[in-house]
Amino acid sequence: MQTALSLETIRKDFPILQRKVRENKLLVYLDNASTSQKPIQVIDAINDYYKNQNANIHRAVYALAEEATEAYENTRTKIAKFLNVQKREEIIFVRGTTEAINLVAYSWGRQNVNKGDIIVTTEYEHHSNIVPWQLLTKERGAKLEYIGVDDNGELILDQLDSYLETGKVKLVTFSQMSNVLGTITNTDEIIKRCKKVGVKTLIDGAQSVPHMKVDLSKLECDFFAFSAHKMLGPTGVGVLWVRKEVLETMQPFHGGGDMIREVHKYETTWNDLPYKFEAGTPNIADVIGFSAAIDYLNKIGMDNIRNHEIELTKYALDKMSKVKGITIYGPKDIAKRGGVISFNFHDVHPHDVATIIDKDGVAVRSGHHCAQVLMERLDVAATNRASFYVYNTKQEIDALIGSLNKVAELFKL
Amino acid sequence: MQTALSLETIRKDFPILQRKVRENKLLVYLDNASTSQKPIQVIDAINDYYKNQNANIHRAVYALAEEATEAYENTRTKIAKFLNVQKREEIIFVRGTTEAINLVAYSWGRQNVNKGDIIVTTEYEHHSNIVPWQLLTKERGAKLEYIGVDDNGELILDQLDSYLETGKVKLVTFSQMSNVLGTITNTDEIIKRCKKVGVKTLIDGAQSVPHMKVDLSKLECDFFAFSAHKMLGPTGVGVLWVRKEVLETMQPFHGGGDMIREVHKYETTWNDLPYKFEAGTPNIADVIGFSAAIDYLNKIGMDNIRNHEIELTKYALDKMSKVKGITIYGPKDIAKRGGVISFNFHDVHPHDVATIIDKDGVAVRSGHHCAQVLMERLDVAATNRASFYVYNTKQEIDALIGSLNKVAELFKL
Amino acid sequence: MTGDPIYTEMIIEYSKHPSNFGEIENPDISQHDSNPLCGDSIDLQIKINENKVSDIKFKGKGCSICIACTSVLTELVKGKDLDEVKKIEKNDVLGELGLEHLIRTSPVRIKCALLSLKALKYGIYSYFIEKMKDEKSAGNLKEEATNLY
Amino acid sequence: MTGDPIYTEMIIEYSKHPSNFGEIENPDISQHDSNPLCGDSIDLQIKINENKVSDIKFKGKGCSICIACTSVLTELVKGKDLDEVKKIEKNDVLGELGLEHLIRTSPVRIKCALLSLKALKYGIYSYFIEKMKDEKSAGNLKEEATNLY
Ligand SMILES: Cc1ncc(COP(=O)(O)O)c(C=O)c1O
Ligand SMILES: Cc1ncc(COP(=O)(O)O)c(C=O)c1O
Repeated sequence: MQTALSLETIRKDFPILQRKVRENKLLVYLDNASTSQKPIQVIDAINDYYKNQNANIHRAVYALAEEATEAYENTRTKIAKFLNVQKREEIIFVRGTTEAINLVAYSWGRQNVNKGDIIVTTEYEHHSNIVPWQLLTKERGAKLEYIGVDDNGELILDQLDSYLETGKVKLVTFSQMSNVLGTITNTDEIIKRCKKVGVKTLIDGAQSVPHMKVDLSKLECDFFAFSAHKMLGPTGVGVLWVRKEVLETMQPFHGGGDMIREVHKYETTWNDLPYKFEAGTPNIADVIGFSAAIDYLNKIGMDNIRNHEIELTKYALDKMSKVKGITIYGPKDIAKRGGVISFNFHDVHPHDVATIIDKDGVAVRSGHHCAQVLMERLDVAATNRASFYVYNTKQEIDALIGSLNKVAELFKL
Repeated sequence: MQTALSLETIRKDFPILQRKVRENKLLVYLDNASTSQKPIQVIDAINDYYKNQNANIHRAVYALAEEATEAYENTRTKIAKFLNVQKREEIIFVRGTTEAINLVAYSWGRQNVNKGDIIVTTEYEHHSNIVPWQLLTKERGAKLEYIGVDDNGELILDQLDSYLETGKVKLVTFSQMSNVLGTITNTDEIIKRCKKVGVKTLIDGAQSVPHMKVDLSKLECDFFAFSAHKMLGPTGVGVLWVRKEVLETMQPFHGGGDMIREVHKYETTWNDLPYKFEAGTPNIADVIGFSAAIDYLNKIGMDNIRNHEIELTKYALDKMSKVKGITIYGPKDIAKRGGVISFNFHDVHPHDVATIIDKDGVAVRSGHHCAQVLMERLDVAATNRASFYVYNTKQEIDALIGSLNKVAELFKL
Repeated sequence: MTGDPIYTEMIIEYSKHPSNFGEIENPDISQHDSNPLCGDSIDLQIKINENKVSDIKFKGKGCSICIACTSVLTELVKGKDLDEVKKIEKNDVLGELGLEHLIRTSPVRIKCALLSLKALKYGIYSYFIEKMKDEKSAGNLKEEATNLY
Repeated sequence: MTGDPIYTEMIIEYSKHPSNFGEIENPDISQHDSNPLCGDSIDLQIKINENKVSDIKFKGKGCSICIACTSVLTELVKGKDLDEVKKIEKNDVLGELGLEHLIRTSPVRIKCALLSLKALKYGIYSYFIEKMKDEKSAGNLKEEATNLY
């Protein structure tokens, strides 16, 4: 990796990579698209918070509470900077991508989507970017439409145009990177076409933000969602970013403490942004842990992370394509994909593959990856998926290949 | 404390209690109603999870994922036992009390509350048990009514009867313990009256569960909500319990991964309970941390905790009532109150009190405690509040009294 | 890879050549079930004659464990009295394939193994309930109806 | 308690005997603001004559820091030209009471101190905007209007 930190140094920061699993096998963790491992700096930050600063935020004047509030709010500022966002009040803390998208569907959606309106999503979305819109469109008498996926694993943008032409589209929502195919979406192009006709856009950044530089001042979307746990941060924290002009028009989602200005028996006024959308005691410790994750990513550099993953992915695609009986999904062009490789063995079920290679300590995901609409499109029940991150090595890919060869042998492929 | 653990041993488990604040003053933490401190066992459990088991749950077959899933699901079982709940699928993990109540308002409320219906809450509720119902009743054309608080800080139950008589009440929702007055609600009586006329009940247990034994097999409510962070657990986790017969009728709230059975483009079927209500990657690490908190509470024993707090509260009430110019709110009868004491100095603003005593390291809460409706009822802008927990001592109360005397002196009371 | 505790020759054989794979015309019981967290999906069809399983077939996509266990289950069930079918248990299926250890070693994969048993039980119980309703509306004795359970 | 960096005699005096406490009849500016996270609540009223603050009064509940700072602010503002009022800054208020250090030492209490300044600025700007609208609709020059900022 072209960075101040060597891969060796990085690996030492992740205690779990020292772990033995099953029959004394060193863990080879290749399920990063699902959740990433955490460096000691993140674990220590949470630790330190509970040992030294723990207090509820925003509402008290004593020393601990002031410290906790400052640490929490500094994270907001840090994330704004990380995404090149000018207005820190556009950053709302949520549990994760799923809650972020649901917040938009409930708060913005129910105000703006009416009978006959169309919401456009894509065939390669995660369930969290499909089901909230099914619920919303059903409630509002609106329609949900899908941009198809071509045989190379890319979106068929002509279909977007035909939806936009109806004049009824209220929102186009899509993942910046597919969690199954690894496809990097042609985000600029989609947004350009939507903006031309004044249609709002939501980007599911769950798979993109952890793996490449995202600059929200350049992307001209209206909503952006992602999860900390996929980018070295703790579980239970995520971010919803909403362009201020849009956020200002939105009704609150959850009611409760901190999101109010004045509560009276029969009427209530709302707090300033972003607090209006952060009801109740937030996940303070993990927001502070997330801060340490951002520091860690910044130290390595997002471009270096992307380059490292390109290198690993190239290496893996090359070796995997030589395994007997294997099918690999997604774009062939490395520039069009992230470090996510879905594959299948002929008629061997992915769960069997995962169980067999798990015995060697190799952890890959098998299943529908919360993308059943895409599974239907690919006409498979499930796939296996190996996905990489900053700490993965070529040796680990070699271990994967070794185990995959065993599968081919066992099933006589 | 009448327990296997001495107070001294307990205090050693809480690293933060060793901390010095401001000008080298030992921390005297008396803001437990807001959030509690965490024992090392909880901090270590989170640590250990990230160092050894971290993986996404429910969806993978490799070793780590199986371990994580088991630890997560075991916590659900442990909580069911803690509350004496027979059906573990009635336990839904959420971020906290606020999200729990909002979930009920959105999912159950929008299905069941219609024009002209009444929701009854109380004047001593936390905003999180008022604002969601304001939002709901406004949307549905329903009405929100309040059970008043008498001068002793107790609910005026006659008012409940007059609401119930209308035949229009759909839900009565109330806190089992006031977070300002410390009043323990006459829960059994309210539920009895509601059940008689078939009205559903929601209990906000945020202040009760941490401080006394709660047995959900005896309470005959329909919904019960609480937060881990107020009971030695981490921030970002809470529980919504819903009686199964009711839960089975409820539409999902958030859409996304894990809450579905099968997703197709235009229709989707839901997963079994409780997963139907847990969309997206949950706060896995903190659920596991919460498990350690429950172990810790069980080790001490909830009855011992209650007794310890009664002793502290008695001692504190006695000494505080002798401080010049002080007014103390809430029930006089110790059996009717928890370890929460709200007070004011004549016309000195609570923030001034808190800032002054903070200089001695004494942390109390000052403000409206997210209970502005109650502040209006008490005709004050804010109060100071000292609240106790397992690790507090009489010496700490002495420190509080010392600082309060300084306030009286400074303001020439 | 000799001695793999899961992927025995027998399982791999079954997964490649499942028993009773296919469809039945006019089945008395049709039961679909799926594993919500992976993608296994099974359709069981059963023909009942004089309280016996006269035929059983299944279709579906699934992992080798799921397919092998479903194969074994259909073999176990075929020709049996419904009374006996009611009594079939986890270990009857797992035992045939030497997979009892899965309950202990893999809380996740055990779901693949038992998916078809769950579908079978569900289908049978639903069938009983329908029967009960029929019998009730036909004015039959209550005892008789509850015997169906 | 001598030398308390916040609770000086002056602050306690102001909090007990605030300046310009009360109400104005027919004020030109009425501005309410509150501190959402505690319970401080302020109503400022201002009378304007020939572009000057001819009178200012306030009512409200608040902590001693809030009341003292509001008192000082009203003293500072009274009789001043709106052009000058626009220029009043945090430290003009804090300085009078020796509270500049709050910005550093207490990010929470600083909000109490500056609540009234925020209300004042908001009220003044709203007044300007209304004026601009009037002037616009009255067909006045754009430059004149923007001068109000
Ligand atoms: C009675 C009561 N209800 C609800 C809440 C809200 O809990 P949370 O902020 O954890 O959602 C609190 C705590 O602040 C409380 O004391
Ligand atoms: C593309 C995509 N969107 C959304 C999600 C959901 O994220 P979370 O489970 O953190 O809410 C994921 C991760 O599982 C994902 O990969």
